Amino acid sequence: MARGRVVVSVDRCKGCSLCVEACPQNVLAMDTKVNVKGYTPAVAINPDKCTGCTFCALVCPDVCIEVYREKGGTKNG
Amino acid sequence: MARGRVVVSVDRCKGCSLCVEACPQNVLAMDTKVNVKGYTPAVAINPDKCTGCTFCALVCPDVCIEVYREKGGTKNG
Amino acid sequence: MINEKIIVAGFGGQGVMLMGQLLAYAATNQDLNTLWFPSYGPETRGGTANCQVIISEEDIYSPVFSKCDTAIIMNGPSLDKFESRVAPGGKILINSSLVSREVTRTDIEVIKVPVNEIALELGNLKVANMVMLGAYLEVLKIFSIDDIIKVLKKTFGEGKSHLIDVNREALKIGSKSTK
Amino acid sequence: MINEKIIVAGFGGQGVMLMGQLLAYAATNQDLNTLWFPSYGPETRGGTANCQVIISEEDIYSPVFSKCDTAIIMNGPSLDKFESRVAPGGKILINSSLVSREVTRTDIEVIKVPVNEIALELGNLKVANMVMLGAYLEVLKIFSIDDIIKVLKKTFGEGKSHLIDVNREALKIGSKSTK
Amino acid sequence: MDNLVFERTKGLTKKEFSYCPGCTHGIIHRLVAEVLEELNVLDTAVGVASVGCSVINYEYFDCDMQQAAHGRAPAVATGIKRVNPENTVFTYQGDGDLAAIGTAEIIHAAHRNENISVMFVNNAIFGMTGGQMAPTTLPGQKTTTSQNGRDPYVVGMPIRMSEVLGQIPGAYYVERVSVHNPKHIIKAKKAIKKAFQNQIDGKGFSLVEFISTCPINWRMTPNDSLKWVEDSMIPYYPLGVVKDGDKND
Amino acid sequence: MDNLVFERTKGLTKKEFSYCPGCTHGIIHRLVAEVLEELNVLDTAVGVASVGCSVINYEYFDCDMQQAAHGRAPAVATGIKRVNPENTVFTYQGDGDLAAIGTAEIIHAAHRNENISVMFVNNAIFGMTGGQMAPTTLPGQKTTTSQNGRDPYVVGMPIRMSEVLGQIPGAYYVERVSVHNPKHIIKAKKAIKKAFQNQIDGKGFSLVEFISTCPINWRMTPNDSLKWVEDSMIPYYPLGVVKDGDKND
Amino acid sequence: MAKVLMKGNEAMALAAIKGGVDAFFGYPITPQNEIPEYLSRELPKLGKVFVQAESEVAAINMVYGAGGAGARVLTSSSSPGIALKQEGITYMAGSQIPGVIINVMRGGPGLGGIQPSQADYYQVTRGGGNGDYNCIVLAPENVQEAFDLVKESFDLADYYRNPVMIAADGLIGQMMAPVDIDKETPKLDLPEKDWATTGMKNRRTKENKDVDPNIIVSLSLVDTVLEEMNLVLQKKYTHMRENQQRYELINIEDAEIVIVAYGTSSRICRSAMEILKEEGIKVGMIRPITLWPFPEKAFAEIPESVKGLLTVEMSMGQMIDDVKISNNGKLPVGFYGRCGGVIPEPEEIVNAVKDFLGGLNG
Amino acid sequence: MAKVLMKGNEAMALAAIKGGVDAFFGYPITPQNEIPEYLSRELPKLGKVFVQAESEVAAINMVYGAGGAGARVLTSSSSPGIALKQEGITYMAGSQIPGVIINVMRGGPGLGGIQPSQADYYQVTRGGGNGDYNCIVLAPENVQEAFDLVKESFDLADYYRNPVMIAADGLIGQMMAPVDIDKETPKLDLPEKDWATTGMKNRRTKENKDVDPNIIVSLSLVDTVLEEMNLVLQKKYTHMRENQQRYELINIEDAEIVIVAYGTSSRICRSAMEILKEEGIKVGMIRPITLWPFPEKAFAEIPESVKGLLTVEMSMGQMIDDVKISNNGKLPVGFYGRCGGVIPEPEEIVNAVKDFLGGLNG
Ligand SMILES: Cc1ncc(C[n+]2csc(CCOP(=O)(O)OP(=O)(O)O)c2C)c(N)n1
Ligand SMILES: Cc1ncc(C[n+]2csc(CCOP(=O)(O)OP(=O)(O)O)c2C)c(N)n1
Ligand code: SF4
Ligand code: SF4
Ligand code: SF4
Ligand code: SF4
Ligand code: SF4
Ligand code: SF4
Ligand SMILES: [Mg+2]
Ligand SMILES: [Mg+2]
Repeated sequence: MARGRVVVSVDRCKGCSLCVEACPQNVLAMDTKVNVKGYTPAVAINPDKCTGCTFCALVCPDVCIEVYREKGGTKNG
Repeated sequence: MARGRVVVSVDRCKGCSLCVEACPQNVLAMDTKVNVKGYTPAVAINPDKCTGCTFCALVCPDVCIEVYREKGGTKNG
Repeated sequence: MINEKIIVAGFGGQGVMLMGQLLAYAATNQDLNTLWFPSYGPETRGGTANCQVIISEEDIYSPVFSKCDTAIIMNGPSLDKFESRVAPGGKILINSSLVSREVTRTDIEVIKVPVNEIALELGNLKVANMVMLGAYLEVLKIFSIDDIIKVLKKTFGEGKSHLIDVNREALKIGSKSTK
Repeated sequence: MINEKIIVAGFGGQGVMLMGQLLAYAATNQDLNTLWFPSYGPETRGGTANCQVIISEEDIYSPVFSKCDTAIIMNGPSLDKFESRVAPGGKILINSSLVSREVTRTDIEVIKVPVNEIALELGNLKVANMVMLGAYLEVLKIFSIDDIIKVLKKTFGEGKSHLIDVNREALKIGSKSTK
Repeated sequence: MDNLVFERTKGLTKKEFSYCPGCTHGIIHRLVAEVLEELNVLDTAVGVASVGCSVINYEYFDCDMQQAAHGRAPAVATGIKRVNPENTVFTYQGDGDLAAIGTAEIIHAAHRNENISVMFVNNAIFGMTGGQMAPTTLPGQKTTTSQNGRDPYVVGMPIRMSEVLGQIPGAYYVERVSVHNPKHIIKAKKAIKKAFQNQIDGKGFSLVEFISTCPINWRMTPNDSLKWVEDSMIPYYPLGVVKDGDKND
Repeated sequence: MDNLVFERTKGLTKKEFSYCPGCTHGIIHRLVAEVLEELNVLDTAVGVASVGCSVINYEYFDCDMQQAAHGRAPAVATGIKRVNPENTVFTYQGDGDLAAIGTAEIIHAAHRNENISVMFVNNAIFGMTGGQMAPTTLPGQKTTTSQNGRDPYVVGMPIRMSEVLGQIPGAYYVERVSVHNPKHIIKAKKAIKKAFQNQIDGKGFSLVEFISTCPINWRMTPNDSLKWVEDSMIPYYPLGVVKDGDKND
Repeated sequence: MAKVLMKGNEAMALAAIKGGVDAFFGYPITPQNEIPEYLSRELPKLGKVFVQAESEVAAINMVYGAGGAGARVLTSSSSPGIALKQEGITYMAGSQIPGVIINVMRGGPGLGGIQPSQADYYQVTRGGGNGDYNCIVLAPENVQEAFDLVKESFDLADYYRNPVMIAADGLIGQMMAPVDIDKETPKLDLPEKDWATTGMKNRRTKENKDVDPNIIVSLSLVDTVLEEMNLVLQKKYTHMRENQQRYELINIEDAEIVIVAYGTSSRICRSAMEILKEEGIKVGMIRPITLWPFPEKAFAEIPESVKGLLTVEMSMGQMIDDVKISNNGKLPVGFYGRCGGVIPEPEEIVNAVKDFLGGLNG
Repeated sequence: MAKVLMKGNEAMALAAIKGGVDAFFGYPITPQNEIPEYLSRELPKLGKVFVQAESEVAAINMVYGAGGAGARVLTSSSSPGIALKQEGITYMAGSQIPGVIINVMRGGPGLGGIQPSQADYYQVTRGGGNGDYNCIVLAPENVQEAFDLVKESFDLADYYRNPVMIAADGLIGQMMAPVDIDKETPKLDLPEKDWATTGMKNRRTKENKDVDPNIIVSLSLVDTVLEEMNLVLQKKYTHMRENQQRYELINIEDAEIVIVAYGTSSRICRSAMEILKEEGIKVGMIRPITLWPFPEKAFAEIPESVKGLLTVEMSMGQMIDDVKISNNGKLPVGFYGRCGGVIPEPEEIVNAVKDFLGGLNG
């Protein structure tokens, strides 16, 4: 069972895939569909594995990831 | 008997007295008469003591001192 | 008499600038008067990009025009922006792979080409613009596919000469797609 | 009616600027119109310096003038430069301690004052300008020595108040020297 | 129920960034905005946007902003801070802006020990104008004005501005950080916080240099860009504190 | 019969200097001119006069000269040297010129490793304009724009340009010298010679900083000025080689 | 109140203080150095800001920052220094930042010399910066007027949110004359500077907690938005043109010739006019006080008697453009000028008038 | 020879090479970056100099140095960058240094935008620098003319020992059009550059061993000497005014209205004229090619049929000053302009002409 959860703001995403690379749990991948801006956004393909470590959010240059965690932690890294 | 000799270009002199202070032999002093520019120029009051060491010429900002020496030496310090 | 004003518009990465340039190069090769003018500036990155091309047998004066003869629309936002700029009786070519809504105007001819799908079939999404250009060649009827290939060879140089074949293929399929 | 144009000129260190300013201050104190204008710039250092003063009961327009009523000449080069600038019938005051040549013009009044010698007698070469100013006061006949002293006190401030006496002395001797 | 542990800072407006995909300008923006929020200075902050890709960041930071002429942000910030010392004033400048045309202004803001915080984003290129060589461009790096790679024989070796500024007595705090992975991003934020805290404490000129990416003009993918930061940029631009007045006391 | 052992160098024209009595600009002029003569480059030399008291030194050096806008002499020299590399190109700049308005130009001439020789005359003041504070003015030093003495709390501590330039990879040789007595004058000349020899040898950017006097604006006698150089200037501006590419090889 | 003998530069510096200046940023240059020198001494005593910048470029950008932050700001320089400020001035105009810029003009071009000149007329009235913008340009004729105009200029700048330039010259800056330093100058009703970047907390009220940031900017990447921004500026400029033309008409009734001259030139022309009057030649003068907006209105007041306009400048002819535009072909326009720092003498003007008149009659 | 499709910026860069440029010094700015980019690649191949300067200020001073050393030198920039070059340009003019400065104009004021504009007319024709000086300003209408004028400009600069400016705009810079790159342009008989600072040995001959140094300078501290230097410049400017006015007259015979427009504006006006012709409205055009010297002579050729002049600019009205001066009150002068980077469409001009005509007739 996942200890964390990420919410990607799909239409803000520019498909840079920095979050995909940064995620230690391989939770994320790039979608195949394009968003309103014409980019293929990040999507959680393995949501169960998410630990809520916030790495993806830390590296996202477009601030389009929100992270939730079961127990509270330091906010924004 | 002097081993050196200085020639001050009186009308170029601005009377700053740097040469007077720099001369180790107290050869030079400031004149009491003014030159064409209104300055009191440097004058050799003890020409006999001059060693031709060129210190006065080295410090003169207006390049108005020529130095002669009995035997040749390094030119311009 | 040839006197064609074209707008090409799409996302930054779709190669719309190149499409316009290829037309201008081809026109130059045939001693036609031509003029290519890009939207330039930071908006091009990420956002939308467009260029305007004029091809004419006469002297070209104003480099800008309020109405074009043909608009080549590679994505949704570009349709919103340029639909109204097509002269009555003009044509609009639409990348139906990415443009979901319909053209609302009824006084212009609409040509839909699913260029992304076609390009994917060709195994290279990057040639989507060539598919569309092929379609436009068919509409414009001034330049042949070989005219464009000739220009492409020059543009690509040695380095990318291996890409010529897939581009030719894309142009061909595109030109057939309008039928 | 008062309407006096003065040129004061000499070496950089002779205090010619101050001479002119003292006159302008004195004029201001008496609600006369006045104007002081210096030669400015690098030439002042080392080289010659001069200033122009206008004192008038009427409005002063042009700050520059081709001919002055009086020239106060503190050194040789200044005589060369300004002799021709004195209006016919005007006056020229000359520091005969430093100016060796004679004034060539015959249409102006020449007043010679050996100001350096007088100042040296007073034990302070720096007041040579005050000796000359004293002489000029006698010529101008608008300001008294006290008028100038009043201004000097303000200019010097606390720091240099001990110098007032020797300056007064210089002004006095100067004013007598023209007789 | 799970808690929101990472959310968009109030220091940023809702506006989407105009940066290219994967450009780390965005990360740096977020960090600065978070610090402004956390230090509770959004209400007193006045930012100075410079000329470069970040030119319109006055639309992103949720505080008062001025847009400065190319290179002159430190002078503009000087003007703001001197007349309203109670404001928290910062500049956000690229390497073209700070290390080329704005060299004199940054050096003299440091020289006068202006009590401001400078965010210096070094991506070794003129991003906005389409990828020309910058004074910070690495040897061999290809740009539109060094198409065969920067040739140190012709144009010298790149300038390390933090080290240069370290020689200015008036510079209180200078640190170089990077944002190429989460660990360094956290470090970078600490440096930013320190640069702002110094200002609040009246300590004077503080500058954080960020090694940043320009995937578009480097002609690399965003992830390759981060790798290039690690492999090529950091070896030439060593990370760490160049100068810290706290440690010289 | 005695020999002439010290005579006016052919590197100088006959024109009298316009400097104030005792101003050491004159000594530095003579040294530069002697070096030009001794290295036999008067015929290929192109000097760049800057804006400051030495602005009209194009009348004093007996070689081709250009007069540059305030602070821009290094850029002007760059232009000259790049198009005619066979010329021996030097600038002569004051501290207001080089360390204030011309900061960017000197730093980037060094950055590009321009093969020129820079004569930098630091007298801790804006001489020509009547003695305003310079970035090099010492703490407590009274000037017309720091009438109670320079207050480091308000305007920072003075900048040491040679040390700053020492941080630029492209700077090949940087040395600070003084001309306050015969011994140092002789040393200074050696430094000048080295700066020009480097250029002739194609080694690149060389700069000699001279601690110089401004008796007029310091409000001191010429001799007291020399003493002040020794007592106050040199302790803050240490003499010696800051950087020498020959020793880093 | 008794007058005080002051140098023009010092009078302008004092006027700035009386005009409520909060901060000065500048860089030394002859012949205006007494302004920063005076203010470096006096402003700190008043708790105000004096910063000697590293260059004119930095100085004008400090003015931009401080002006944008709501302060009353002054900078001063002379000709080549003003050339360096051009980018900053166009930024100020584009971002609507008030501020006062004094130019104590000297001979040009290039480094030129340090003697008085009026050869920066183009530079100050046509803007040397890019784009469509204008500064109000005030040209004092003497030390008193320099004092008055500088004092008033801060209100004008704030009123219009626009830079105001003072076009003085080395003569006005360097000469001493008695000045009434308590003279009242016109005051304007000024709005709050609610646009200034002083931090959002200063604009937060109990009623309105949700405030937007203030942004000082001259940029828009969207051409139509930038055009809108320009039209806002143009509206101000039109208001200035209609309301701020200032000039003095001197003896123009039944004049044969009207001289057009400003600043130091007009003073010298006044002396020439006295000489000409004695010789029975009727000469009047239009003296522009605002160089921008140029006092076109004055030209409507020229009487029938006038046969020609003689423009006199301490330059090779720059204001003459505006004279020609204002005159619009009605009368012959002549020119007399000196340059490079040479100050014409009244006698030269007398001769120039006679020559011009001769040419018209002959 | 077949034409080559080129971007305007690249065509100007190539033209510089064909014009014999020895060195380029510049600093990036949109929309002219293709010029330095092209030259950074091509000049080194030819053994020539390309230096990217640290700023526009540095770039123009490098131009000063290299031009003074006898080289053919180019710099290019866009509006705010040109503002920064003003001091350097007045130095070049004052010291009589040849050089070519391309301004690819964009919207202003301040940072403005990057879209095409003509709002730097004042900046380029009135000089934003100090003092009395002028640059020849050439305004191409299309890519071919941009190529031709840039190529020729190096000769002009050398002939007059004066800076020459090219006033292009973002549209000319960014668009592609076919260019005849082998076109011959006028050549001038050029004197030796015996004034250049190339070292004294280059001027020493067997006959003349005792040569004086060459000095490049705009300074004189003696006002009368500086005036002399100015008069030398003025003589050149008079020569330019007499010999270098360039313009094109289009359909002015029996026109009712004459448009005055240059560069991109004039191209758009040509399209408008075609539309108007079809509607039976007779419109001609004066197209200035030199903005300085402004082609006053063209206005003498306006036929009786003309009722008014309509100035069209991509600015809020700057060239209109020169139109008014040249027209000298003879005809009503109207204006139509867009700004901030907005390019007017032919239809707008058509309407503007009709409105103007209506106003004249009504
Ligand atoms: C005076 C002036 N010169 C040049 C420019 C053009 N310009 C805009 S951004 C830029 C460089 C930006 O590079 P950098 O500061 O490194 O920022 P980046 O885009 O890389 O983040 C330049 C030269 C300008 N706007 N103004
Ligand atoms: C653009 C510009 N700004 C200012 C000046 C005025 N100015 C002339 S010399 C000088 C300073 C000179 O100081 P420095 O370089 O230290 O030389 P010094 O006179 O002390 O030898 C200044 C500011 C100028 N001529 N041009
Ligand atoms: S929070 Fe951590 S584990 Fe979850 S998706 Fe993001 S990086 Fe992966
Ligand atoms: S890092 Fe952000 S912008 Fe990039 S792909 Fe992930 S969610 Fe999208
Ligand atoms: S040469 Fe030496 S000893 Fe002779 S006067 Fe000069 S300093 Fe004195
Ligand atoms: S050092 Fe030179 S200028 Fe000074 S007093 Fe001696 S001789 Fe005269
Ligand atoms: S051009 Fe480079 S620096 Fe600019 S937004 Fe794109 S990636 Fe970032
Ligand atoms: S002002 Fe100072 S630096 Fe200038 S010449 Fe005089 S003493 Fe020398
Ligand atoms: Mg960058
Ligand atoms: Mg100095």
